[in-house]
Amino acid sequence: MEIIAIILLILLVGSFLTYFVDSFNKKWTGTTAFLIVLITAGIFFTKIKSGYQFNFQLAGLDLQWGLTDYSYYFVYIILGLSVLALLYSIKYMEGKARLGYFYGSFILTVLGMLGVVISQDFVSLFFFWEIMTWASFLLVIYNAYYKIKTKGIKYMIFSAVGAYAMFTAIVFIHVHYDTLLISEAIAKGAFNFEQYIYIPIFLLLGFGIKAAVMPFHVWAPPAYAKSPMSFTTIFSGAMSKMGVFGIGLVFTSFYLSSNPENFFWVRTILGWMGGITAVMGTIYALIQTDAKKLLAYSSVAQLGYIIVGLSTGTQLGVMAALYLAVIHAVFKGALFMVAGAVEKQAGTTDMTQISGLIRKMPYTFVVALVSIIALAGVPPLGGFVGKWLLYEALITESNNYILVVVVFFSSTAAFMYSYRFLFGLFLGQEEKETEHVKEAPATMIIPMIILAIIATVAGAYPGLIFEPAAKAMQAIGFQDVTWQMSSLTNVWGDTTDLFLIAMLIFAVFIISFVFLTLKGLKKTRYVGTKDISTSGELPKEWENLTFQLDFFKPFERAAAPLYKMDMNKIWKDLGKNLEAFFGFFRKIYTGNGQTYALYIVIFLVVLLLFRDVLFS
Amino acid sequence: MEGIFIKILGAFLTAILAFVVGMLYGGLRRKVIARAQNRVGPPIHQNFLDLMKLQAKRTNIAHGFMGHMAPVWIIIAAMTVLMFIPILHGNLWFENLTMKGDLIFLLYMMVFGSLGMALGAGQSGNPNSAMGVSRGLAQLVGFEIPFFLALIALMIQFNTTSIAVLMDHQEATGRWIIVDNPFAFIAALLASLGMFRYAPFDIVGAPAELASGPRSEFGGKYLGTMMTGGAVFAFIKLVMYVDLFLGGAGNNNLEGLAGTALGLVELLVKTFLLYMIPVFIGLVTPRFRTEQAIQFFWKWPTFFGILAIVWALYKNGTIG
Amino acid sequence: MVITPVHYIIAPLIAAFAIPLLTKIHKDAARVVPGIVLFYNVIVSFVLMKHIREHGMISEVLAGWQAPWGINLVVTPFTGYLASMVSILGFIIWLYGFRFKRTLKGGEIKFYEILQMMMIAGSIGIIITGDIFNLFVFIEIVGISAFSLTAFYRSRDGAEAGFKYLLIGGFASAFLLLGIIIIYTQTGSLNMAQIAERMPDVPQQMKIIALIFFLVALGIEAEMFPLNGWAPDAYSQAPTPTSATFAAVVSVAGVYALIRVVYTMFDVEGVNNYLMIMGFVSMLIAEIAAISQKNLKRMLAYSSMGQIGLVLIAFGIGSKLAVFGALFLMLNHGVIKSLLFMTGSYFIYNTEDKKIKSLNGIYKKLPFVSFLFGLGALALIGFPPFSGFWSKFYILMSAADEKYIFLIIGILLVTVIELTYYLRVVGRIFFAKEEGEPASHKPSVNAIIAMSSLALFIIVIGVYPDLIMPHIQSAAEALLDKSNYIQQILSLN
Amino acid sequence: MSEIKSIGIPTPEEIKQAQIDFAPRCTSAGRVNDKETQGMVEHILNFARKHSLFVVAYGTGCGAIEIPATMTSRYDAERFGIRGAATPRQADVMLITGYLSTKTLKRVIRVYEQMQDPKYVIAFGSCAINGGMYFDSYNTINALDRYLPVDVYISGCMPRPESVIKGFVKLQELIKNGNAGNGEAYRSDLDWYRKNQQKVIKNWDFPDNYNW
Amino acid sequence: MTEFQILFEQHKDLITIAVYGTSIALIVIGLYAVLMKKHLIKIVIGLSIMDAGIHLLFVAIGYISGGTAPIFSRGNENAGARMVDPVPQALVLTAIVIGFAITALALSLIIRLYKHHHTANIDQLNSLKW
Repeated sequence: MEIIAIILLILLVGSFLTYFVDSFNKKWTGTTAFLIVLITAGIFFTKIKSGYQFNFQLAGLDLQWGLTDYSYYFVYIILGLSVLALLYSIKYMEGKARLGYFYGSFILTVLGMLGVVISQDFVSLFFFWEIMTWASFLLVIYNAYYKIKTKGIKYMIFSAVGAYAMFTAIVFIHVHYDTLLISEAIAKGAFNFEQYIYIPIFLLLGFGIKAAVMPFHVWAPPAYAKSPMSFTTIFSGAMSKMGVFGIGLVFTSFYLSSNPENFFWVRTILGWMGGITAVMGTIYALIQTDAKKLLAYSSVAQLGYIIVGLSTGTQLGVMAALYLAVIHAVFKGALFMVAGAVEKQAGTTDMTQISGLIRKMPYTFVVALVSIIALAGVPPLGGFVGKWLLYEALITESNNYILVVVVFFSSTAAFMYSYRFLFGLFLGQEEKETEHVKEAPATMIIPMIILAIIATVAGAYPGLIFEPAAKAMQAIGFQDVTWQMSSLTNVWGDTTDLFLIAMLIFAVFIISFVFLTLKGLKKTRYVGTKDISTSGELPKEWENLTFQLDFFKPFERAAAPLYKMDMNKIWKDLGKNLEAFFGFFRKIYTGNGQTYALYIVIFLVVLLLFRDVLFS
Repeated sequence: MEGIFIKILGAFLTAILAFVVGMLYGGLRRKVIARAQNRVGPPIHQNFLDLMKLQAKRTNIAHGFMGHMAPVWIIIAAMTVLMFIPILHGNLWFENLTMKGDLIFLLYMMVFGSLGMALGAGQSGNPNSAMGVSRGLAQLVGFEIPFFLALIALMIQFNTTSIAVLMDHQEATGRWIIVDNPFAFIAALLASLGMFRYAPFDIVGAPAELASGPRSEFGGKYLGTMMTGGAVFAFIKLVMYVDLFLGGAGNNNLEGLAGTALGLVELLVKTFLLYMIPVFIGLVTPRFRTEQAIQFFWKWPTFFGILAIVWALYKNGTIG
Repeated sequence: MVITPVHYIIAPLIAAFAIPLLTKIHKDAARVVPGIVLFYNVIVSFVLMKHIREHGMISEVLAGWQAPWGINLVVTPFTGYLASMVSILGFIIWLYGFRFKRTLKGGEIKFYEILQMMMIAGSIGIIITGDIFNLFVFIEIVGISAFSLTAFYRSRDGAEAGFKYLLIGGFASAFLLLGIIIIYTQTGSLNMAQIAERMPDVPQQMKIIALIFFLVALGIEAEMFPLNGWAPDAYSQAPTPTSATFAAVVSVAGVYALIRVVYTMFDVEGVNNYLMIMGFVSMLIAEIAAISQKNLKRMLAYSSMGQIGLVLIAFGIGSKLAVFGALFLMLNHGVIKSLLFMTGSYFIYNTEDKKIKSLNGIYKKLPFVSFLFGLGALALIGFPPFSGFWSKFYILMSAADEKYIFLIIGILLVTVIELTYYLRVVGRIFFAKEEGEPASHKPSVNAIIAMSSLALFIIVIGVYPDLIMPHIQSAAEALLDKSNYIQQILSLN
Repeated sequence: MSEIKSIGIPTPEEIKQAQIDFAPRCTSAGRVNDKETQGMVEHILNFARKHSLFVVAYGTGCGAIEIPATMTSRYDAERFGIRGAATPRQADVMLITGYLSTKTLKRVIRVYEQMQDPKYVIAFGSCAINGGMYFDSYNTINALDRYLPVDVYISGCMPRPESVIKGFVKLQELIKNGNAGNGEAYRSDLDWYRKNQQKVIKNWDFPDNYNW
Repeated sequence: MTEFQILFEQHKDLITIAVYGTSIALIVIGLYAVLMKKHLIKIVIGLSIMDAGIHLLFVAIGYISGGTAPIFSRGNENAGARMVDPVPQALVLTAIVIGFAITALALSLIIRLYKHHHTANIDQLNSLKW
C-alpha cells in the first residue's frame, strides 16, 4: 500500500478511534488525537519527500496524488500547526463535553487539508476540499448555542458556494481540456483567462471564499470567533491558507505566462479585493469588544495582504504572500491560543469584562506581546519581513501605488487593534472578578511559546522560511528566486539587514535594561492599579475604571463612511429576502387536495395545448 | 575590529548629539513660545534641569513590569532609528548603519517606541492613559497616510527606498528634493505636524482633559526617560526631513574635524529652521479633536501626497 | 432455474394474505413472516442478478401465453438492479421496524404488515413487469396500500393526508388508463416491447397525446412538480418505516415507470428536455419549500421530491453517464433517505413533536442516532467521502458533457439551498445544550443494525465506489439499449 | 481623644487638650538639614530641583484664581522653571490654595501621597495657616500642618501673584539649602498624621498601608 | 334482426358519437365535480363518474360494430375476424374493481375525516400545508 494512502488511512481511522476512545475514557481523548497527528506528521516528514507521486484509479477516474515543493510548503503549515494546536487542545478542551465529536472532526479536518495539498487532480482536490469543509463546519457549530447557529450555516453556505463554483470549473476543465490532472490543466492553459474565462474565475471564487476575500468574508469572523480556540488556530492559521494555496495554483499560469499583461484585469481586481479586505477587516477588528472576534477580523485582514501579494505576480510579492502565509499561521495561531488560554482561565474573552491579566498570566502575556508585535509588523519580529516584502513588491515591482497606500492604511490601523488586544486582556485595571485567574497549564503554554519563538527567529533569520518558499515559488512558475538568509533586498538594490537590526535592538535592549531597569528594580515601588491619579478621588472597590467600551470612538467618527459599508448587513438582507421569497413560493402547496387536483388538470391542459412546442 | 570600534563610538557620539540637540530644541521651543507670548520664559537649558530633577526623584512608582519597561522601549526605538538615519552623510562618525535599513523599516521602527510606551501606560490602569493611547493611535493612522504617500512619491521618483541613496542623489545633482518634488515636501510637512504632536494635534496628551494622557502615571525617572526619548525623536524626525527634502548635511568638501563641524552646523541650522515650522504653527493654533485631526490629515495632506505621486510619475516619465 | 422473477411478487403477496391466518397460529407471525419473505426476495435478487450476469436477461411468461399476448416479467440488468435495490431496502426497513411495530396493538400490526407487503410487492411488480396494463394494476396496488398506510395512524392529519393522496392517486389512475387506451387503440398491444416496436407507425399527434397522459399520470407517482402535492403530506403522516419505504421503494418504482415509458415505449423528441426542465423545476420548488419547514418529516419529504427532481434531470440529459448517475442517485437516495427517516423517527420519538425546533442538543440524548443522521444529511447533500458525492458528481459531469452550463449552476445553487436546511438541522442536533435528560427511547438493536448497515454502505461506497459501479453501469446500458430489449422480449419466446 | 463633639467655641480644657494633641511636629527624620552634610551630587541635584518645580495646583479655595495669574505673561512663573503638572505623579510642588474643607482634605492627602519624593507643599493664605475667617467653621480645618507637612506658607487673603512668586523663591531657597521636602518626615510620622487626619475625616476609607 | 338492431344499423354513426360523447361527458362531469365541489362525498362521486367515463370510453373503443362476443367456441372457430376485441373488456373489468376499491377506501377515509373535523368541506381540510 502506498505510504500516502497509509497516512490518510491513519488519520481516517484515527478520527474514529478518537471518537471511540472518548466513550471509554474522556481523559485520553485529547492525547490520542495529539499522538495520532504527531505520528502522522512524523511519518509524513520522514517518509515523503517533495516530488513524490502516486497514481491510481478510482470510480473510473485517473487520479494522482503527490507533492510538489509548493504543496510541501503548505504541508509544513498544516501539520506543524495541527500538532501544536492539538497539544494545546489537550488541556484547553479538558472538561468539555463531546470530546470525541470534537477531536474526531478535528482529525478529519486535518485529513481534509492534507488531502487538498496532496491532490494533483481536481477530483481528489474537490473530494478533500469538501471533507475539510464539512468537518470544519462540525467544529464551528461545536460551541454553538441557540443564537449562534446561523453563523455556522453562514460559513457552510459560503463554503458550499465556493466549493460548487470550484466544482463547476473542474467540470468544465474536464469538458474543454479533457483532463483532471492539475499539472496537465496548467500545461494546457486551462487557467488562462483568454479562452474559457469562467474556469479560472470560478476557481478563484472557490478558493477566494475560503481565503475570506472581501465581499465573501462575512462568514469568517463569526466562524473563527465561535469555534473552540484550539481549532480556530488551524482554522485561521492553516485552513484559510488552503484558499491561498488554491489561488496560487490558479495563478501558476499567470506566473508562467510570458505576457503577464493578459492578466492585468484579474490581478488588479483580485489585488483590490485583497486590499479592501485588509482595510475592512482591520477597521472592523478595531471596534470589536470580544478579543476572539478582534482576532478573527484581523485574520481576515491578514489574508487580504496575502491575496494582494499573490496578485502582484512579482517575485517579491509572491514571496511576501508565501512568507505571510507562514508567519500569519504562526503568530495568529499563537494569538488564538492566547485568547483560548484567557478564555479557559478567566472564563471569557470579552474585553469589557476582564482586564489586567498580566500579573496573573505572565507567560501568556509574553507570548501575546511577541505575537502582537509580529502581527503589527514592527521590527525585529517576523511580521515586519512580510510587510516589507509586500510594500516593496507593490512599490518597486508592481507599480500599484494606490493599493500600497490602502494596504499601508490597513496595517497602520492594525496598530490600533493590536494595542486594543493587549490592553483589553492583559493591561488596565485589575478587577476583582479576575482575582482567581491563574496561569494556563504547561501544555497550553508550550505550543504558544514555540510559535512565539518561531515568530522571533523569523525576524532575524527569515531565510529559514524563504528557502522552502523559494522552492515553492519555483514549483509554481518562477525562475531563479533569490533570497538571503537574514537580509532583504529589493530590485533597486536597497537592503535591510535584519540580523543587524535584531542584534542592534537586542544590544540596546540589554544595555538599557541593565541601566534603566535593573538599576531601579528594587528602588521602584510597585503599586496596584487602583493607585492611580484620579483627581484625588479614592476609587472604590466596585468602581470600574477600565476604559474598554468605544475604545476607538474618535477613529470611528473620523472613518464613519468606511463603516457604512457593512457587507454583513447586505448579505443578511439578501438572505432574508431570499427566504421570504421562498416562503412565498412554497405556498403553492396550499394544503387543499382540490387545488392539487386542479394543478394536475391545468398542467395536463397546458401540456396538451403546447404539445407541439414541447414534443415533436 | 577598528571599524566596529568606530561604529560604536560613532553611535555614542550620535546618541549624545541627538540627546543634547533634542533637549536644547525643546528648551528653545519653550523659549520661543514664551517670547511670542511676551514673557521672559525659562532658560534654554531648562529641559536639562527638568530631566535632572526627574532622574533625581527619590521614589519611583511603577504599576507593573510593562510600566517599568516603558522607557526601555523608547530608548530602543530611539537608538535604533538613530542608527539608521544618516546624521551627517558620508561622515565616518555620524553615518552609523545608514545603508543597512531603508525607509519602510524606519517607518515601522518609529512606531516601536510609542507602542512600547503605550503598553506601559496601559498597565497603569489609568483610564486617561488608555484614552490618550487610543487617541494617539488614531491620530497615527491619520498622519501616516500622507507621510507614506510622500515617501512613495520619493521612492518612485528616484527609484530607491533607501534614505542614503536619496541623499546621494541630492548631493550628485546639487538639487534638493524639495525642488524636485515640492508636493511631497508639503504632504510630509503637514504630516509632521501630527508627528510632533504639538498644537493643534496635541489632544493625545491634553493636560487638562486627559491629565497628560499616556504619561499620566509616569513620574520621576520614567517621565525623565520619556522626555529624553521625545527629545531624541524630535531630533530624529527633523534630521530625517532634512535628509529627505533639504539635501541633508555633511556633504561639504572639508576633511576631518572641520568638515564634521561644518556639517553639524549645517545640520543644526537646517533642523532648527524646519523645527520652527511646527513650533510656530503650534503657537497660534488651538486644539483639534481627534476625529477632526484625522479628517484633516485625510484631506489636504493626502491630496498633496497623491499630487506628489502624480508629480513623481510625471517626472519619472511614467505618465505624461 | 428454480427461482424465477415471479417469486418476487408471489412471495410477498402470498405472505400478505397468509399473515392473518398465521397470526392465528402465533401472534408474532405477523412480525416475523414479512422478514422471511423479504429476505427470500433478497436471495431471489442475488440469484437472478447472478443469472443475468451469466446468461443475459430473463423474460418470464405468465400463464403460458407468450410475450406479445401474455403478461411477461422481465429482469434485465436494469430492472434487476432496481428490484434488488428495492428488495434489499425493503428488508432493511423491515429490520428497522421489527421492534418498532411491537408497540402497535396485535391487530394493527397485521394490517400494517399486509399493506407493507403489498406495497413492496406492487413496487417490484411495477419494476419487473413487461406489460403496460399490468403496470397499471401494480401501480394501483401500490397506490391503495400506500393510501391506507398514509392513513394508518387513525389520526386527523393521517386521514387528511391519505385522502389527498387518494384523490390525486385517483387522477393518476384515470389518466394512466386514458393513456393506455390511446396506446392500445394505436398499437393494439399492451406489451411494452411490442408497443415500442410498433410505435414508429403511430401518428405523431396520437403519440404525443398518449405520452402526455403517461407523463402526467406517472409524473404523479414520480413526484414531479406540480403533481406532487400529495407527497409531503403522505411522507410526513405515514408511519416512519412507510415513509422510508415511500422514499426508497415507491418513488423508485414511480420513476422507473416514467423512465420505462419515456425511454422504451416512446420515441418522441423533446421529452428529454421536458424531463430536464420539469426535473429542475421540481427540484427547485421542492428545495425552496423545504427550507422553511418546521416539521422534520415534512422537510425530508420535500427533500425527497428534490432528489427525485435531480434524478429526472439526469434521465432528461439522457447520455449514458447521466443515466448511470441517475441510477446511482436513485440507489443513494433510497439508502440515505431511509437512513434519515429512520434516525429522524427516533428523534421524533424522543421529542414528542415532529418539530425541528425541539431537536436542539439531541446529540446528548442519542449520540449514535445523531451521528448517523449527520452522516446521512452530509451524504444526501453530496459531500465526500460519502456515496452521495459520486452520484451527484457523475450527473454533473454528464451535464457538462452536454454543455448544460446553466443547468449545472442551477443544480449547484439548489444544492446550496438543500445544504442550508439540512445543516440547520444538523447544527441544531449538535448544539451544546446545557441540560438534557436521558433519552426515553433508545434505539433497539435491530434498528441499530439496520441503520448501521445503511451507514456502512454510505461510507464504503463513498470511499470505494468501484464496488457497485459495474452493476449500475450494466443497468444503465440495459436501459439505453432499447432495440436489444425489444428483440430479446419478442424473440425469447 | 475621641472626636470633636460640639461645634462652636471650645472650652479652655478642650483648647488645652487640643494644644497637646495637635502640637506641630518638627521632625527631622530623613531630612538633610545642613549644607555641610550634603554631598556635591546632592548639591547639584538640589540646584536642578530648585529650578524645576512642577506644580500640581489643588484649587481648594479662592486662591486658585491666583495661579493662572501667576502663570501669565505679566508674572511669568515659568522663568523660574515653574510649570504645571497634570498629575501628582509628575509633580514636585503641591499648592493648597486657600481654605480646606474636611471633604477636600481627604483628596488633598491622597494627592500628596501620590506625589513622589522629594515633594513640597506650599499653603496659600491665612485660611490654610490657621483657619482664617473660617477658624470656627465646622467643616474647615484650621491648621494645615497638622495634616500635611508644609514647607512654605504664603500669607495674605489672598496672596497676590507677587507674594506667590515670593513664596516660590522662598521654597527654592529652602530646596537649595536642603531644608525643603518633607516626604520622608511625613512617612516616618505617619501615625501622628493619620491620627489627626482621622479625627476630622469622618468617612475614613484609606487603605492601611502607606504604599497602597 | 330485431327492430332495435335495424335502428342501430341505421344510426350507427350517431350512436358511436353518442357513446363517445357520453363517455367524454362523463369524464368532464366527473372532473367538474372533483375540481369544483366542496363536499368530500361529491368529490368521490365525481371521481367515480370520471372512472366510469373512462371505462365506457375503453369499452367503446374495443367495440366493433356488429361484432360478436369474443368467445371462441366450437363451430365458430373463425369468429376471430368479427369478434369484439376482448382485451379492453378484460381491462375494464380490472379497472372497475380497482375503482371500486378506491371508492371504498375513499369513503372510509371520509368517515374518518368527518369524525375528526366535523366537516366534509375540502377547503377546511388543509391543516397540512406549505
